[in-house]
Order: sequence, then structure tokens, then C-alpha cells
Amino acid sequence: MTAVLEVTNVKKSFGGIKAVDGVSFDVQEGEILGLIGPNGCGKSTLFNCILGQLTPTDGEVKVDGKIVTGLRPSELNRLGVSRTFQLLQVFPKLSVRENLILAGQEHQGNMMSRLFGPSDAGLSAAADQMIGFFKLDHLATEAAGGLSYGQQKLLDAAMAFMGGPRLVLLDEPAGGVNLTMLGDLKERLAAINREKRATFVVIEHNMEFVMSLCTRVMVMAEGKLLAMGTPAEVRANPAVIEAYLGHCGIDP
Amino acid sequence: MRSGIFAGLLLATVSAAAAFAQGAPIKLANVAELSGGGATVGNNWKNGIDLAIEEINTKGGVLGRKLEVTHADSQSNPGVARAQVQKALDNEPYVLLGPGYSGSVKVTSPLAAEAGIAQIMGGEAAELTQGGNKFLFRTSFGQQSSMPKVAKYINDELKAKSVAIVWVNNDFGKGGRDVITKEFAKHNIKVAADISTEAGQADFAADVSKIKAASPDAVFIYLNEEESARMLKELKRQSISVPLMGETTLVGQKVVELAGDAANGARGHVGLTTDAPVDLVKAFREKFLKKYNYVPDHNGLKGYLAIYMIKATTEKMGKVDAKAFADNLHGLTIKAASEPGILMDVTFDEKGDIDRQGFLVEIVDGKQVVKQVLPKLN
Amino acid sequence: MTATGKYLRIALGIAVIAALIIVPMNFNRYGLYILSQWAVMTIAAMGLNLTLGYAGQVSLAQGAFVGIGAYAAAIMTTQGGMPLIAALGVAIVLCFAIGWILGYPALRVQHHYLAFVTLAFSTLAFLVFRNEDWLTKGIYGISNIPRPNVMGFATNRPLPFYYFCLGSLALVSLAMWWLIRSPWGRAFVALRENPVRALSLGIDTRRYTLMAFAIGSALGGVAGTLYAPLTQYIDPVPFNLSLSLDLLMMVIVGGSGFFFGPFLGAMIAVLLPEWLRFTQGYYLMLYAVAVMLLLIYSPTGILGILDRYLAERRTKAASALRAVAKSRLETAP
Amino acid sequence: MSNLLDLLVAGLATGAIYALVAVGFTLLWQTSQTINFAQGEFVMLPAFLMLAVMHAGAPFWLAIILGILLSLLLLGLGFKLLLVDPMLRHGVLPLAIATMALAIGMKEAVKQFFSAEASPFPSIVPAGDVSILGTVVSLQSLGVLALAIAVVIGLTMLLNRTSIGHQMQATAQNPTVARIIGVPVERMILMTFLINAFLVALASLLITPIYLAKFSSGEVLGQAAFIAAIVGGFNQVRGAIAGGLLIGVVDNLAAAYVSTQYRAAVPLILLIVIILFRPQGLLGRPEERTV
Repeated sequence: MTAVLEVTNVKKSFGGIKAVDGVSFDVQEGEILGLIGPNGCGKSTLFNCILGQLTPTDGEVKVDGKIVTGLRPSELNRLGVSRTFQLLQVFPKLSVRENLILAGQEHQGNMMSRLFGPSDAGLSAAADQMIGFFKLDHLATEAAGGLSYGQQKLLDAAMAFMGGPRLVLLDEPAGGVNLTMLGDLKERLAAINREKRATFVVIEHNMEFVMSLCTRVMVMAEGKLLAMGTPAEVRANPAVIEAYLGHCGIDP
Repeated sequence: MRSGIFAGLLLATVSAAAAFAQGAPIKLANVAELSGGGATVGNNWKNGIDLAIEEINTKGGVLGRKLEVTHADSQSNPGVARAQVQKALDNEPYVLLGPGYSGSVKVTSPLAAEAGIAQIMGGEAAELTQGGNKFLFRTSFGQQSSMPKVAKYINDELKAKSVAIVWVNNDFGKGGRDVITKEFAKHNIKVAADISTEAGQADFAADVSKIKAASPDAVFIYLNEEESARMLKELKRQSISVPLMGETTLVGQKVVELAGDAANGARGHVGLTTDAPVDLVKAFREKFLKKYNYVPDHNGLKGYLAIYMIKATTEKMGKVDAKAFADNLHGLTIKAASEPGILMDVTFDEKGDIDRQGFLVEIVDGKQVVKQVLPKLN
Repeated sequence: MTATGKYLRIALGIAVIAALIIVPMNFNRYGLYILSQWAVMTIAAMGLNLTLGYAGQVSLAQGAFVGIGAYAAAIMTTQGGMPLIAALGVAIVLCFAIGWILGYPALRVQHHYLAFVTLAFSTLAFLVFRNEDWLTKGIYGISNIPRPNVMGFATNRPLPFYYFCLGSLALVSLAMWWLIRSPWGRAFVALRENPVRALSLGIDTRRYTLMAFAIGSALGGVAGTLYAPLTQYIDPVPFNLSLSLDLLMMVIVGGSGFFFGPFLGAMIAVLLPEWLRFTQGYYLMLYAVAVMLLLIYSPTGILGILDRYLAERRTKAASALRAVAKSRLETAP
Repeated sequence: MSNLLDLLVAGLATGAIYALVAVGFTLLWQTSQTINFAQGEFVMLPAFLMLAVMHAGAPFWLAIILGILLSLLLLGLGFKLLLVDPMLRHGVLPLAIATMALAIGMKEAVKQFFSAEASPFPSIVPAGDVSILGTVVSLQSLGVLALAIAVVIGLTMLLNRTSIGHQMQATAQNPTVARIIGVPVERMILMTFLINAFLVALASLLITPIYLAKFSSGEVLGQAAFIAAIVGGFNQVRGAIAGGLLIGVVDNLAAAYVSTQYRAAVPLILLIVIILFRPQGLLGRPEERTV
């Protein structure tokens, strides 16, 4: 097993506030790492630091052994790291298929081939496959803005998988999704993980979702790493219980 | 009720028949700067035209036919001017009037020449009449005829050896500046400072301080009326006491009104002005003021004269003939004694330039005083 | 989209193109001039529609690029005696390069700040046109700009020149259609809608932003090279800030981000004042009021109205379909 | 040296004019994200309203009062209710375009119903010059400068010392939160439109004797005020004042020491540099509301 992602002592402060305060961990190929912690503990900031949306104040991020700190998000994405956002981020005026083609088009060819090549960048088949995989078939030509919230959430996740990423960082994929949809989503994620050997890091508040999906769980509190282990280990960790009870409580 | 309508119809028929008996109205087309940067120019020009046409029509028209004019707006944009002139020419007018901006004249005059229609315009740039266009006519002195007079005055009377030039950076100002610079060179007058200003500029402090630094023997000011007034105020504030010389736009009544005391001592060459010591011009000014509630600038006069040029030329020909119009206006002298509407005796040469009396005036105690009358050349 | 809808559209398109070719044949010179002007302005507005409508970058400098193109054409064809096609090449390269540079501020600032930077550029360009006499002949302008020979045909007469403008518009439209449908077009839309998400999907937003500026500006230059032989005389005045504002108005009024928006917007800006001329001095006032009323009613422009109408119809149709499906389910045994 | 002093004083006098116009500009932006391209025309119009009242035979003082009231009605209430309110929720750009159309409409209306000519306008400050530090300054310029200072003090007092001012600030900073804590946001936005209308009417009263009442006089003013507002800081009243004064001075220095032909370019280059390196303006704070 090789480490797909290595994070070493990453720090990020805004003014005097240390949002992320020296976090180190690594993620092995094929793993699904859950990242939990109370609101405002620095999870999303950590994501943004890893993905180049923010530049870390200190520390280092490696993908497949290559230092990527300071790269722009688009460059990182083309190296095979993709993500979803906490809030829905699909392109409402484009159709479902167009959204997926868009998500994949920059992963191949160059600017010129994208200008003079076919309009779908040769990705229609790949997009339709993804649509099929996420069971959105009947919606392929619908404008994304017209989909239900849960369907958009699926599309959002599907977009992150176009272009066959090595590593996917999902920020609250289950937030606001209803129960039936939730099962679908979890099952799809697990399937992709199995079939495509994609590696995941998942931020999620829904404990049931995290504990059943993830192979390992990492807990953050106040910008620091609090605990790391299998779901069962983390659940039993007294520090975690303390941290959670002190803030917002945890689903038993 | 029904009989009322019937009577109305009858009346309309009768008057239409009467009009027909007199001949259909003579169609004129005006294209001018009715909006945009040149709106003041264009609207004065238009009002002058309307006033003259109204006068002529109440007295029975030209050769018994009424005059009728359509006004089109060039938006002070040569491209639009071209379109509007094209439209006007498509309707085959008797004569084309306007535009006032030299740039717009330049882009439209080839069209009128191609259509063989005479164009009477307001532009003053020297080059307009020098391209051999046989259909283009001025209503005022071109800069090539006014500026030599100004330069001569500065040399002979003011005995200035170095002069600061202040001009507005548009085709009017730049044209004047270029011609006078050449004239100064002929008289060996040095240009001490060459200062360009913007149309609509409000603050002339920097410009005047540049003049101050150059300490010239005289200042030549070539701006529009409003800017002239502000310039004069600023010159006074920075107590510059050398002679100030200009053109029509420096010594008009409007400048005096706006600049107050500061206008005193300003001198200028004036071709067309409502302040001219000529009874017919004074009468025109009263008529215009009565109709439009303001005193026109020289563009109002130009528009008015354009119509009387048409009247005089047509009456000379004795027929309404658009093709022959330009030929007949070339070399024509119109005397105010026989055609009062022309206000002052005027002669047109083969290029379409005019020859007319001019004045050198000075503002004394808020009044224009004519210092010299520059007679008509021939 | 249904098949009949598609055929209807194609039929409509063919009818419009045929009308644009056939109807003006017996127009007078003025009518042809106005139509040529419409074609030229449409090209400039299409460029701005790419920058603003598709890529979401506000620019108040399109008029300046029309000016650069016009001056390139005027200077090269009158002083250099070169053919218009050479001037076109120079104008495209020049405007592309300057547009690219002007795009850099867009990487730092957005929205109204970007509008002000481009506004400043627009006025600076005007000052250069006016003050650099040695190149542009300053305020006197350049006259006697020749009209080109296209494949052996002289376009001096109004009708051939109109066809030349219309042909250019057709070529530009095809290229634009291609561009919009290509992955680039998709990337531009992504840039407008959500630059952060676009970035996370591997889209190099910087390069696409600069491209949007550069291509849009180059189209301004193309329009300029047609404008110069159209009026046959240019001076700096028409290329001041108000042209940029007019072009912006065309894009917004027509419908920003819609392919046919610039066509309609330019039509309104060029033709509506013509239609209103019978009101004499009031025409510009009425034009202003019309623009305000339109924008109050539909801030997305004329095509925005159509879009809204079609969307409503689709939703209705969809809900009707759902209702039918539902009733079937309920009645099913 | 006296030359430089002269330029500075004259620049400040012109700058004060720009500043007055720029203040209202920033107020509208702050509370309602309105970029008013017609701001210059807003300054042009009140003078004509006053002239119209005077033509009807009213004395100057009555014309001033009626002119200001009409401005409040047309440029404050009317502008907000008829144009801004219906368009505000559709974003900045369509509204900005609509104000461009409004500017055209206003210019044309004045030209059509009044005159294309410049009309002189009576001054409430007596004509004449005074000598300060060896430089001659016109009383009119001093009047404008004094008013500009009075406006800053007045507005600062209103914003910082009164509860209405605090509510307006809250509205400007975050309307959603302001609404939650019980600020009558709508009324506060209306307030700023009325204040803007009042300011442009005052500016019109002071500026028109210098600029003359002319339909096109707003163009130069509007653009200068625009630049002043950005350079100083789009979201600060004192920024707009500082920007106005700075632009006035820079313009004069540029004309004297750089080139009169390119004098207009210098403030624009300053504008570009400021936007690129300090987009919030010299005195502004960084925009808090980002997309």
C-alpha cells in the first residue's frame, strides 16, 4: 500500500485565529477516510489547504509522493485530485450531461484540441456511463437547476468522479439528502471505491453514514487532530466523546 | 357634427389645391448636431433655419413656393451624420443644409457632391473648401480667411513678438490653432506656449499658470464661449495683464454675460456676431430673441443666412433647379439692400468660400466696441 | 426539444437569412447603410457578449477595440495602400494582444471594479487616437478610406458592401457558434456561473478569463475594420466611452449570454432610433425610456422574456406529464 | 513656488466639486449596490428645476426651496421607487445600464423642454476674490470647499452620532443582519436616496454658477466624481471627499507639469493603479460582501 495523500504539519491562520494548527496524516490507496469534528473545528479549511483553494501558512501536502503545496486547484485537479463542496455546486443552466462533460473535459488534450476537437470533447460516452452509474439516466438532458436537491447532490458527487481521479475529497456529501437518496449515495460511493480503486476523504456530520462507509475515521477539534482510528476505536475514544458532548453532541 | 367634418374636408381640399396651384413646397434637408457634444451648435443652426423659413413663407415663399425643411440629428457623430445625409439625399432635396462639425462635413460632402446636390454647411476648418468640391458652401469665414487677419492685427497693432495660444482640442479649436501657428511663423511671431484644453473644462488654473510662466506679449484664445468666459476669469484671477486676442467666440455678448468684468479688454476678430453694428443684424437678434427666448451665437446666424442664400440664388435663377444651384451660387454677390435677409453684403467665390465685412472689436466696460471695420475684399 | 420544434427553428433561420439577402435588394442607399451598420455593430456586440454574457467579465472597453480596428484599417489602407484583409489580420492580432493584457486586471478584481478599469482604458484609448497626430491624424480624422475588393468584386456600391458586411457577420457567427458549443464555451459559462467550482474541476480559470477578453476584443477589432470602410472617414469622436456604453447596452438589452442577443440588441440600438425619428426631438428620450422599461420588465433583455416564456411552458408540460403518469399509476390495478 | 500653491488651491476648489458629487455616489452604492451612471445628470437637473421655478416668477430663495423639494421627490423618491426598486434584485449590471439610459433621457429632456444653450445661474456666494496666503481665491470656490467640509462633518455626525445613522450603517454593512436586529432597512435605504438627492441639489446650487446650467454639464462631472469615488474608496464618505480633492489637484498638476493634451489620462492611470493594488480605495475598507 502506498500513501496517496500525505499531509505534514499543515497550519493555517486568519489574522490571529489558528483555524488549522499543525495537522499531519496520510491516506492509503483505496481507503475511505472519514473526517469528523464539531462545526468550526477547521475541517473545511484543511480541505481548502490541501486543494490549493487556500495557501497553508506552514506545512506540506504531498500527492503520490509529489509535493503539491502552492499548486492552483485546477492544476491539482488535473493531477487527479477532485472534490465536492459543502454547498451544492452544480452549474444550473447546463444539462446534467453537460455538467459531467465539463467536469471531465480539462483532463485530456490541450487548449487547442479542446477548441477544434468535438463539441463533447469525446466524453459523451463517459458522461452517460457516469449518469448510469448514479442512476440519473432519465435526467441526462435536463438542466441541472431543475433537479431535486438530492439529485443535484448526486450529480455534484458524480462530477467529482469524471476524469477518473486518484483522490476525492467530499465535503458533507450527505448534508440535506433524504433517507432513500442517502442509501443510494452511500452505496454508489462504496461501489466506486471498490471498482475504481478511488481513494476518498469524507467530511460528514452524519455519524451513521461515516461509520458505515469509512475504513478509518479522523477527528478534529479546535484546528488539531484529536483522534484517528477505525470507526469502532474512534467511537470508544473518551477524548472524542468529551469533545463532542462539550460541543454539539453525537449520535450514539 | 357631420357638416363640421365635411367643412373641414372641404377646407383641406381647397387649401391643398391652393398649395398645388402655387407649386409644391421646395424640400430642404438639414442634418445637424442636435444631440451629443455639438448640440448647442446644431440647435442654434436649426433655430436660425426655422426662423428664416417662417419669415420667407409668411411673405409668400420663394418664387411663390413654400420652403419645407426636415431636420435630422447627427448625434455629433460623423458616422451617424453620414447615414442621415444619405437618407436626406435619397429623398432628393433641393439643397442640403449642415452639418456644423467639420469632421461631419468632411464625411458627408463627397455624398452630396456625388448626388449633385449643393451643401450649405457651418464648418470652419480651412481644408473643407480646398479639395475642389464644387457643391460645398460656407456660411462664415473659414479659418484660412479669418486667422491671417488676427495674426496681422497681433503683429501690426499689438506689436507682440511672442504669443501664447490656448485652444480647445476639437476640430474647431485644433483647426484654428494650426492655421494661426502658420500665420505667426510668417510674421516671425514666436509661440511662447501652446496649450490644449478640453471641451467643457471648468478649471483653467493650470493652463493660466503655464501662460504666466511663459510670459508672452499677448495671448490668443480660441475656445467656445463658455470656456472662454472661464478662461478670462482665471486670467484675471492670476492677474495676467497682456493683451488677449481671440475670434468670434471670445468677444461675444454671451462671454461678457458669463465672465463679467473679466471680459474687459478682450479683443477679437468677428465675422458673424449678433453684436455687429449693423441694423439688420440687430433686428435679426430681436426677432430670434422673441421667438426662442435667448440670444443666438454665430451658429444661429449661419443657419439663418443659409436659407437666405438659397432664396437669393433661386430668385436669381428664376427657377427651382437643384442641378444648377451650385453653379449659380459660385461667384454670386448678394446685397443686403436687395435681400435684407442676408444681413450683410456677401460674395461667394469658386471654392464656396465667402467674402464679407469683418470687425475687430474690443470689450470696453462690458460692451463690444468696434475698433476696426475690415472691409469686404471685393 | 421536439422534432417539429427543431424543424420550425431551421425554417425560421432560413427565412431570416433569405430575407436579409433578398429584401434589401431594392433598399435605398440609406437603408443599406443602416443595415450594414447593424451588421458591424452586431459583430462588436457579439465579442462583448462572449466576454460579458458567456464568461461573465464586465468590460466597458469594447468601443475602444472597435476604434483600434478602425484605425488599423484606415491607416493601413489609406497610407500603406494595403488590402483590407491585411488590416484585418493586424487588427485581430493587435486587439487580441491588448485584450489579453486588459484581461489581467480581471484576475485581480471583478464586477464593478473591472468595469472601471476597462472604462479608464476606453478613455485612454480615445486620448491616444486624438493626440497622436503623426499616426491617427488626430482630431482631423482620416478620410477617403477605400472599400475593399472581395474576390475580384468591388464593394464601392452600397449593396455589395452590405453583402460584404453580412457575409462577415455570417462568418463571425459561425465561428462564434463553434466556439460556444466547444468545450471552451462550456468553460466560459462555468467561469461566469461559479469560478471556484470551475477551478476545482481542473478548469484553468485564468487562461479562460484572458481568452474571453482577448477573443471578445479581437471581434471588436473585426467590427472596427468593417466600420472604417463603411463610413469611409473616421475621427476619434465615435470611439469615445459612449460607444462602449452603447455596445454594453446592446448586449444587455438583447439578452446577455444568449447567442442571438447581440443581433437583437444591435437591431434595437441602430434601428429603434430610426423608427422613432418621426417624433422629432423626442426620439432619444423615448429610446431611453424604452430601454428602462424593458430592463425593468426583463433585466435579462428581450431574449430573457422568450426564455422565461419557454421555461414556463416546459414546466407546465412537464407537470402535465407527471400528472398523467401519476393518474396512470393510481388507476393501475 | 507661488505657482505651485496656486495650482494646489485651484485643484482643491475643483476637487471639492467632484467630492460633493462623489459622496452621494458612495452612499447609494453602500446601501443599495446602485452604481448610478446618471449621477452627473443628477447634479445638472436641480439647477434647471430652480431656473424653471424662477421663470415662473418666483424669487431666488423660493426657487431654491422648491428646487430642493422637487429634487427630493424626483431624484430621491422617484428614482428609487420607479427604477431602483424594481431592478435591485436582478443584480448590479442591469440597473447600471438602466441608469445609463436614464442619463440619456435626462439630458434629452432638458435639451428639449428647456434649451440646448448654457444659461447663467445666480450664485448664492457673492462673486469676488479674496487673497489667502498671497494667492487669490474666488469666493465661489471657497463656498464649495466650505460646503464640502460641512457635508462631511454633517454626514459623519449623522452616521456616527444619531440612531438613524447607526441604523444606516448597519444597513450598509449587512442588510440581512440589520433586518434581523430590527432595523427598518427599507426606510434606511430610502433615507440614503433622499440624502443623495439633497446633496446633488446642494451641489447643483453651488456648482452651476461656475459650470453654467447646461444639459451636458453632467458628463464631465459624473465621470470625475466616478473616478474620485473609486480612488478615495467606494464605501467611505470621507474616502469620496479625499478622492475628489486628490483628483482635482492631480488633474491640475498633470496639466501644468505633464501635458495638457494628456491631462485627462493622469487621473485615469491613477485609477487603474489604485484598483489593481488597493481596490478598496485609499481610505476605503475591503469589501465585506463578496460573492
